[in-house]
Amino acid sequence: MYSDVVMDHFKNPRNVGEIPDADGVGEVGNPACGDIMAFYIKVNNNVLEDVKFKTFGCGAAIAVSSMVSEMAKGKTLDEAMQISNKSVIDALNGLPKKKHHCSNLGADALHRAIEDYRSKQQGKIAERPLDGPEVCSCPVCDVNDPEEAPYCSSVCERTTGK
Amino acid sequence: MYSDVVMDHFKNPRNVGEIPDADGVGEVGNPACGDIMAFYIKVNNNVLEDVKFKTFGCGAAIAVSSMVSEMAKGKTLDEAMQISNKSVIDALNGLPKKKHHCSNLGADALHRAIEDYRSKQQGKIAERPLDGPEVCSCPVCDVNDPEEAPYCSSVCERTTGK
Amino acid sequence: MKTINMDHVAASSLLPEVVEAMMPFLSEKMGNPSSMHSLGEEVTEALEEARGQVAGLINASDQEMVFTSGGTESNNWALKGMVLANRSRGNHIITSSIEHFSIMHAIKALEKQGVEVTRLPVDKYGIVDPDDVRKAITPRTILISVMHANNEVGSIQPIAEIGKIAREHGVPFHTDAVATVGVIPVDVKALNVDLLSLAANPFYGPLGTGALYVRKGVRIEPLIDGGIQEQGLRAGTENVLGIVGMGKAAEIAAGELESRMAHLIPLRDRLINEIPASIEEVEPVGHRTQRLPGNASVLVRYVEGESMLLFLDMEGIKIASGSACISRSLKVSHVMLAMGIDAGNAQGSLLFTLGKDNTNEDVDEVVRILPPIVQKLRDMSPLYKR
Amino acid sequence: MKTINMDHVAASSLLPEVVEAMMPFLSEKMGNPSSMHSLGEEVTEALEEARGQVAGLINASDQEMVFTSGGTESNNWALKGMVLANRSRGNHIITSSIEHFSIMHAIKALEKQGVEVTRLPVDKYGIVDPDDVRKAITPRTILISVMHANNEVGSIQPIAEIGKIAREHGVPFHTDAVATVGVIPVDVKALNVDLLSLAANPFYGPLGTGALYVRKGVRIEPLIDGGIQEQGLRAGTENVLGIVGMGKAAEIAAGELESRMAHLIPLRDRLINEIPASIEEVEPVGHRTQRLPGNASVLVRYVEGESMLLFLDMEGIKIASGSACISRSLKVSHVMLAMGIDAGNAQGSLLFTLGKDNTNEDVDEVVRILPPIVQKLRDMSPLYKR
Ligand SMILES: Cc1ncc(COP(=O)(O)O)c(C=O)c1O
Ligand SMILES: Cc1ncc(COP(=O)(O)O)c(C=O)c1O
Ligand code: FES
Ligand code: FES
Repeated sequence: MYSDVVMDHFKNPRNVGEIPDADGVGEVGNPACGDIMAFYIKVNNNVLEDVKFKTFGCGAAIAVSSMVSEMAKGKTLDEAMQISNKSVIDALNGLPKKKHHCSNLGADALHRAIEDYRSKQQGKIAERPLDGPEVCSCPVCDVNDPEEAPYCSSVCERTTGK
Repeated sequence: MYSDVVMDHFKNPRNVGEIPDADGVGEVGNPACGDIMAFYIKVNNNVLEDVKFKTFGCGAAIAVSSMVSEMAKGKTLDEAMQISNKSVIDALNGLPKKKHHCSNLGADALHRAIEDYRSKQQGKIAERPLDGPEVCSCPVCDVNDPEEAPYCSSVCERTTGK
Repeated sequence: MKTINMDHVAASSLLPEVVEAMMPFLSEKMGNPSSMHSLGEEVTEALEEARGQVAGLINASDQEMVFTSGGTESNNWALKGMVLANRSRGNHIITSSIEHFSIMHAIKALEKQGVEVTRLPVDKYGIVDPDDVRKAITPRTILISVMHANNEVGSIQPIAEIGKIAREHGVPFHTDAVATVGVIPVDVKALNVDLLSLAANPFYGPLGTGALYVRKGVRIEPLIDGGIQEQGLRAGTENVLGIVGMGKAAEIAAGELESRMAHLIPLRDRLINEIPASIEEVEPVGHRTQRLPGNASVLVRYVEGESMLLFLDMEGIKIASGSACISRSLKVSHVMLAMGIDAGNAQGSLLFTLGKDNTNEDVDEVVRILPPIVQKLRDMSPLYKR
Repeated sequence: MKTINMDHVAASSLLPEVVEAMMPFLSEKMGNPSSMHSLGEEVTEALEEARGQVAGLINASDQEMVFTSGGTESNNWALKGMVLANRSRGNHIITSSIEHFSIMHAIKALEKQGVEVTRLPVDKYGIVDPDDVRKAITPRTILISVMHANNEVGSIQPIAEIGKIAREHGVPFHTDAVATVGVIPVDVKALNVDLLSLAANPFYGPLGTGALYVRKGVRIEPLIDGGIQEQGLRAGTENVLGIVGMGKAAEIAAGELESRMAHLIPLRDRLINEIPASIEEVEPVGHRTQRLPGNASVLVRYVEGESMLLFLDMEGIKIASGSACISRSLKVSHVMLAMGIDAGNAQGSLLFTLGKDNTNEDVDEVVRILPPIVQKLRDMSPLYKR
């Protein structure tokens, strides 16, 4: 199911942990949906000097977190903000379609950590990172009510014609 | 599907043929339903001295005709009128349920031949033996319209609750 | 005694390569495709390979193939699933008068629920006129279903033309191609179909396995709801063994189609010519050229089909018949009636369906053995020489 | 590396005797049960033998058993067929909140068509209160469907009592017994059921084969219309291979039921006791004694199920989970939610389903291998030791 790159990052995730005196922290997800990712960053001269994460989630979620942390480390903040869903999936040599939302989560958590750092720099009280949605909306077909869209990927296409 | 007795009578049917100067003739069935049986009898002193038949029909129809002819031969007319559906089936060591109507046809054709003989004796103009029904009614569930009762035996029980 | 099977429409032996492909799934490869771990993945891969093989046979893409338990389920699903998905758009279905029972009775079930049905006539060769399809379409028509070929009389329908008309009118079009897929070239794109039913056995795959082709973009509701197997379109743990066998059989059929046809057509034509030549009052049924390569169907007057079958069976020859006694419904084949054949004559139906294994010698045998059987039964028949 | 399969709910290996019984139907015995001649008869006899074997396993008579393509089809048919046959009498169905997807989604499809549904709650052990069934019955109730046992949490329902209530009220009663037939004693008469779904794999028969028990006298419409197979109740050429295998497996299960249970229960209880003893914050799910003999279900806090499964898989241990990621619907198991389990905690579900082949050594391995995997993942988890 998973590519070798995914399995490698899952088995030996890079940069696991917390940074107690982090410059920025970002968290996304919600246990009811099965994924929570927390990113911790250290910034020096606008560059991500250190990136660490903690993740509760599936194999893809762990591999994505690890990959995002590797991709981010050493990048400038602006560069790191460019890390996208697609670039993470490509770096992992692909993910099953229904796991694509995991790659979103990883980039999102990193971006939130960067935003947290920037807000702090500007002296603002950091916005509390949002929790994930209370309802687990479908990342593929964007249906919010899981009762109405119980399957992943192509079923929605099929039965809604979308 | 068929018992050994049925197969024996099917392979080597007894008393096949017509009796040109028959004392009585009985015919039932209709080609559209797949079965026609014609019985010819010679009567001597109230006893069936000779019985012959011709049959257009399935294996069961042929075996039934043959068995009925054997059972009838040598019997008095009254005795021959007692030959029933059940006695034919028993003599054949059983028939598949959906073939039970064939055994009816055999006894009916014989009985008609006897009735034909009796009418003639009484100087009546023999009633033309009736043709079989124009619609092939189901012999098991008695539904007349084959569109409404397309299957044999247990389906009717199941879907009509009968 | 040698057995000559000329009843391939009932069942064909599996190809040795198909059996070989299935064997591992009888023993070590016993995963469930829906499970997460590696046992399941092995099987998932096998199913996906089979999907590709079946899709390849009819020029579909993999995601358009949904596995089912056979042609009958595929047909029921196509009809009932389309009606459920399109009720708001209309409730009129167009079909032909010579469909397989699995279409005919599924439509009757839908009629009981208020669906309106137009049943198109056929000509004396058993062929639908595409113009009749065009005329039958109304704004409330939600599905046209016409079979690709009828196994009982052999005739092949002008599906591509009907499909073109359906598409012009924006009406979804289904064809029951159980008799043709793996037997003659079938290309879902060339045929302009939206849905197509197939089964594995006609191309030497296992009994009780089939698929429905659902063109991308077509809206259909499941017949069997439940888990997420088959993209949620057909729930239930898959018949892995059957599907793997069907895949292999499809792959082989794709390669051998032309040579199989070249083998069958001359044998078929010999039966169609030589049986009437050796027995008086026998007529062929269906179209002479627009017909299935292995299908020879004749009517023998004054004799009933089952009795001929039983005698042939004793000589090792296995065939079928459309007679009432054989049909088990005590009714003559609706297909022959629709072609204008008299119910009495239809009782004498003999249906030869040839396969890979049949030879010229088999045909010789049939042509040698059949005439005395017919004579014996005619001598017993009250209809003969009256 | 030795493979330890503790995911028998997904798939179990065929018994060698089952494979042996199936083999002839891969080669020489390739008739179609519906054909008239002797090739067909051979197969018909095999199907009828299988029917008797399956009927024997649940104390039914042969004519009450209808073969299907599996548990999912049986469940869909029971529900949809009863609704179609009884619409004039009412349109209310009673079910539980912990049914398998094949019941749950079939009922949702029926709801879209206007059927009204009462979903009964369960207690914290996942068990329905028969009194709730009684209270839910209305004059318009046409079917009660409550599963016999749930494979995900293991709990066995008081089916005989529910059946008694249904019968008192004259309401037809269906049970999904896919998880129990061939696993624990199932007697359709003792259970007071009118309809019962079963599948072959739980008792080591082939995947994609099952049956619906339809008590004599019960009116049901077909789901799959067509020919006259299965008394006209379920059309389509039969999956002969699968059915023959299911028959043999049923025969063997009937004889081995007691010994299999005696083998499984101690292994199950070891898992349920020893996993929580070796890992902190792990709790068992479902009832302790009123449960399937081979089913151990636990929740591991702070860790998600799929990640544990992947690590176990690398060590050769195959199990399942009710976590959202595993379910492929991105939703936590509705069964656990119905039992009042928090959605977050349910993510840590581990489901061990044991079979004939499992041993005490297998349990030792699991108890040895699991704790460090959990620890590794907890160390990575933002929820652990906050
Ligand atoms: C034209 C046609 N459609 C449908 C079917 C039914 O397919 P199955 O027997 O696989 O259910 C058949 C079977 O012979 C067929 O010939
Ligand atoms: C309780 C229950 N019902 C129904 C099913 C569906 O059966 P099948 O997979 O044979 O379609 C399953 C499958 O595991 C099950 O556990
Ligand atoms: S694609 Fe996930 S529910 Fe629609
Ligand atoms: S039993 Fe023959 S149609 Fe009813």
